Amino acid sequence: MKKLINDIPDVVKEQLEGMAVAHPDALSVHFEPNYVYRADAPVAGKVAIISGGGSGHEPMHGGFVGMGMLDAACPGEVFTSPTPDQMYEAARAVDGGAGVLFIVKNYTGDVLNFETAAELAHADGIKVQNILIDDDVAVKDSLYTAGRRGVGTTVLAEKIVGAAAEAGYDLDKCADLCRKVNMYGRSMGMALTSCTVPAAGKPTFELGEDEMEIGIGIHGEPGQKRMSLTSADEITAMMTAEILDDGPYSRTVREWDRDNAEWVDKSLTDAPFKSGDQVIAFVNSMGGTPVSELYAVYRKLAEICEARGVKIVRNLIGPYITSLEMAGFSITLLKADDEILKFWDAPVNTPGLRWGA
Amino acid sequence: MKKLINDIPDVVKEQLEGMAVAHPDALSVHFEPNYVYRADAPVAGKVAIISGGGSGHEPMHGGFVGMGMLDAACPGEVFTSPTPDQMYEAARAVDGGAGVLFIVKNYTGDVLNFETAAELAHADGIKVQNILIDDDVAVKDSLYTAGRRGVGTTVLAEKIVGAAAEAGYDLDKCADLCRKVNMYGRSMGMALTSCTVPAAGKPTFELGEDEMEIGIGIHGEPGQKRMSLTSADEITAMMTAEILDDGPYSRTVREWDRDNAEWVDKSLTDAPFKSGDQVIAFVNSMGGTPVSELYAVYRKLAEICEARGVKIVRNLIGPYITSLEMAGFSITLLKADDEILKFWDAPVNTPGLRWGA
Amino acid sequence: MSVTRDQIVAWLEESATVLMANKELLTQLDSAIGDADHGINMARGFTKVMEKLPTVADKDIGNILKTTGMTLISSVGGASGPLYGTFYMRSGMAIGSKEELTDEDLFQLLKTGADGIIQRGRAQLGDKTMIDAWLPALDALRAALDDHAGTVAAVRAAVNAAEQGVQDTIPLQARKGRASYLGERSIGHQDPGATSTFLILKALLTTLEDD
Amino acid sequence: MSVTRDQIVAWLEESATVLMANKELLTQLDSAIGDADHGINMARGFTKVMEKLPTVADKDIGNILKTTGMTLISSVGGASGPLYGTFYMRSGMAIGSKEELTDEDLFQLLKTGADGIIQRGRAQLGDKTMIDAWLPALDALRAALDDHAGTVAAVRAAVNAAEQGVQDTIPLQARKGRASYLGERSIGHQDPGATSTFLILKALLTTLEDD
Ligand SMILES: Nc1ncnc2c1ncn2[C@@H]1O[C@H](COP(=O)(O)OP(=O)(O)O)[C@@H](O)[C@H]1O
Ligand SMILES: Nc1ncnc2c1ncn2[C@@H]1O[C@H](COP(=O)(O)OP(=O)(O)O)[C@@H](O)[C@H]1O
Ligand SMILES: [Mg+2]
Ligand SMILES: [Mg+2]
Ligand SMILES: [Mg+2]
Ligand SMILES: [Mg+2]
Repeated sequence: MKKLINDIPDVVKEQLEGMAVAHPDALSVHFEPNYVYRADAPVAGKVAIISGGGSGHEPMHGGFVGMGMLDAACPGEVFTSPTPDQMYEAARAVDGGAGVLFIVKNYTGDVLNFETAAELAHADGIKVQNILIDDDVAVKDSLYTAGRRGVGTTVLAEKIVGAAAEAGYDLDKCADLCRKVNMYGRSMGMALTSCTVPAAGKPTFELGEDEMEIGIGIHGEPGQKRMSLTSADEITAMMTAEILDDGPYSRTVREWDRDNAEWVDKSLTDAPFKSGDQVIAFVNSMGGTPVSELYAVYRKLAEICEARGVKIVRNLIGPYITSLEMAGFSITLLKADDEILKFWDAPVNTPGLRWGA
Repeated sequence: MKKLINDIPDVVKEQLEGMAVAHPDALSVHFEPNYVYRADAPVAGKVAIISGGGSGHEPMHGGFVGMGMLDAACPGEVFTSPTPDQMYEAARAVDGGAGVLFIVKNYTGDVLNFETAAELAHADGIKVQNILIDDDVAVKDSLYTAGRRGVGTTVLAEKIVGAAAEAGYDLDKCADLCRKVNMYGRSMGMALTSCTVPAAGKPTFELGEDEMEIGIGIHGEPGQKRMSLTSADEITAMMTAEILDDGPYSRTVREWDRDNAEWVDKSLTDAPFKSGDQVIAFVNSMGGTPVSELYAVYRKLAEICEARGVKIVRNLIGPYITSLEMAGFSITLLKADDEILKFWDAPVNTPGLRWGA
Repeated sequence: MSVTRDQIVAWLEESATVLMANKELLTQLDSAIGDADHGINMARGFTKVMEKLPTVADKDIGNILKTTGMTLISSVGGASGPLYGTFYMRSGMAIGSKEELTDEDLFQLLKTGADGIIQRGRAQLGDKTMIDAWLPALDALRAALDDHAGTVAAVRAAVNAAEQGVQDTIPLQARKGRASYLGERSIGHQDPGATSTFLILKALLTTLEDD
Repeated sequence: MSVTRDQIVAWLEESATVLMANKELLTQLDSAIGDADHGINMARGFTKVMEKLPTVADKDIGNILKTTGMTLISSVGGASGPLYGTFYMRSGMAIGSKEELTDEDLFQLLKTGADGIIQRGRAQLGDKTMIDAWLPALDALRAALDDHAGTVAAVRAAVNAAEQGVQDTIPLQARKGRASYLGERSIGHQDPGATSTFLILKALLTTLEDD
């Protein structure tokens, strides 16, 4: 294992310490429980946007804390979901009176811990809502399973909903927007190499010199299928097809009913992409793939979208939701209406994403 | 070799095509000869800043083309310096009448090709000047050699001088500022892994599982020494010491005398860092190292600088001047006076670096 | 016969002991169909519980159980943390300030706790989760109590049913948790969470038998 | 004896031939103390020169040489591109519109070209560069011409001196170019650029001998 780390138990803590000294203007870090929060939190009257999950996906989530995006991020151990006390304490720290939206990637551990946190926050009189991100088309069947994983769309949702909160949206409107973004976004990822969890010390899976793993998640878990390595154009075409050809997707999500203080099931079905759609295209590095290679991918993606009548109106290209040092990439397409574009273009000032400020 | 590429001869071309479709608002790409240029070039009355060098260091230089930074970038083949016709044509395309500053990394090939380009541009009546960046403290002796390589300071110089040009500095003032930035900046790099030039197909050098290479350049060339891998803190301490303990550095550079149309030697000596200095700290990934690990490095770097009385007033952390997919990092410290800070903070809007716009 | 506050404390201690003793086994089971951390998670959680226990050992049973739940929730993470945490929180709320439990109380303790897990995790029998150990155990316990079997005998019946439930997870395809991403590849492996549930029930039996 | 425009064209063609024939050798020499591309660079450059040559083969010698220089500059890159490019540009300027060269013209051609390389690259004798082939060759040529040796004999003397110069680069420590980063590790290796210079001079001799 070749990493720039010290003692393995300190890896996450020391990286958070580094963030804190590097970006005092944007954010602060609280330890025990661990959470990164906006330097100027709580922002009175603004809905607070909080996300979190296992560490190892940097800059997500901690790097997205700041004006126009997240109010707080709760990092667990590497690839392990955080505990409810982190989200609960973070909510108490950043709630500006307008309530807290938890953006939760759909993994059982994350879901359950965020749900517990929501109950604790609610008991404290904090207005709270949980919205799931489950955009990974590599996971097919969903009716009786844990469903699709939350991947690339998470980054776009944090940016867009963060801007909406900044613009004065109330909690329900933020939740509605976040739900819409999730239903409009679909992703697919692949790996050229595995990654190594520090505590494990060896790669999570082995890949041959001419093999690649298609349909991976973001925790170094094996993917949908293993194939022999081929050209950037062929890989991009295959993954883009998985996204564009993916049919309607139905699942039941659980959201919080504030009035009756109980969880209610919501059945959601989102529509496939169709010719004429406007999209934000997000080409993401899994960590070890340099941006130069992402441009070769983007070139082909743009060509295919054009041929399919899908209009790319914005893009994001780089390492934003990673799996440690894994080489590989993911493509996320997000159907973008005027509301989404307006908040995408709005100023954001975080260590990991910045424009207009 | 595991890369997201198609045919090897097309690698650079296709990556440039990807950039062009991805960032039409910021830049355009001209092929044969290859150069990336500002979408709104030429900017009348503004000094044009042009840089270039071998490809494989992305986002440098092409990703830094845009408002507040470069007017054009000339990419050679991977790790091979571009040819003078690229810089010459780029100069003709972006000169807004106020002249062109070539920012050149100190490698014989780059230096000679940019000098030829300067002569060609001068012959066309374009005001031109070449300023060298030679900041790599890993190269010791310089008096009778090609001297120090140009590395991390290049990124900072492009940002700062780009902002000065935007603010109306004339060619001589831009050149003076660039020269000062180079003399104020020092860098040191290390590698955890080698990198693979597509045309070569195999790693440029071999490193054992528990080995690292200290004092590398940015072309996958072996470094100053090979050591057994140690902790992030020890590596950071060693590299920071190399920078802070480096003595005065003297070299002779060649600059263009516009009036007499000839090259004149300039002897320059820069001073070591001292307690009380204010610096911009730049922790750079060589490509394959994720930003999370850079924060562990930054944490230690900040601690050491504080102990040495060197005050970090700004920082830049991420992959900005890379060696393909090489894992490793470099540290650059740039002594920052008010003029440098003012232009560092000024708005920049490029695919690779953006703030305030 | 009744179950005392001290026996509940002893049960939690015995649970910690067996879970740590089976840390490797649980992690290895999780590596086959999950992310190889269930043993680590349970060990981390119950180590914390052991640290906390002395501070509440003299409080009422509801308090002891709720503290255990809170400790697991704030130290385990993953899926099993909130699930087992909910088990003890809910059972603690159900028992409240009692310092001694009737057989019926003991059944309610386990039943309410397991219901909490189901409510939280929404797993059904046959989804290849810890529920596949809890439900058979509760049915067996209910039946035994209705037959006026003694406490120990009834709990033994529950433990045997749980053990069978664990075996029965092997041929199942996971429909909940991480294992569900594997689809058919999850078939043929024993569920780690069901296994830890069996161990916790076995710890209860051991405790009661000791007296 | 005089050197005709056609012989200059033949020299450039012969240069291309020998450089391509020695592509592997030059690259391998460069891999020891550089970045393993000198043979590739020279081959790329002279392939382009061969493409361009027909379009100017009927022009004056200065024009032919300048076109060669421009072609190398815009196709080679690296250090050798501008250096060899400068050689032909400068020699072309020196020769101007001539269509036939006296021995003295030939000397001036080579001398002005080499001076251009020195001006551009600022290398001195002993820096372990192509200069270590050019300077001895020019000295030998000058001496031979002063001794009224014939053109071919004088050029042969120059080639032999260049060959010796290449050998003499082996024990040197590089002070210019990429090899200089290696410091002492550059000692014991033959300089690739000096080698290509020798090959270019040898090509001239071959051409003159053929007639
Ligand atoms: N929705 C659920 N309901 C009940 N139990 C579940 C559910 N999801 C997962 N589990 C249990 O959790 C166990 C895995 O726990 P653990 O490995 O600690 O968490 P994680 O899967 O987050 O790493 C599984 O073996 C399963 O028994
Ligand atoms: N400053 C210089 N002056 C003269 N010749 C030089 C100089 N620097 C390098 N060379 C020559 O160039 C050769 C290397 O050429 P090449 O490998 O094509 O370029 P690069 O070093 O950029 O890859 C060296 O062997 C040396 O003879
Ligand atoms: Mg697990
Ligand atoms: Mg886990
Ligand atoms: Mg070379
Ligand atoms: Mg080269």
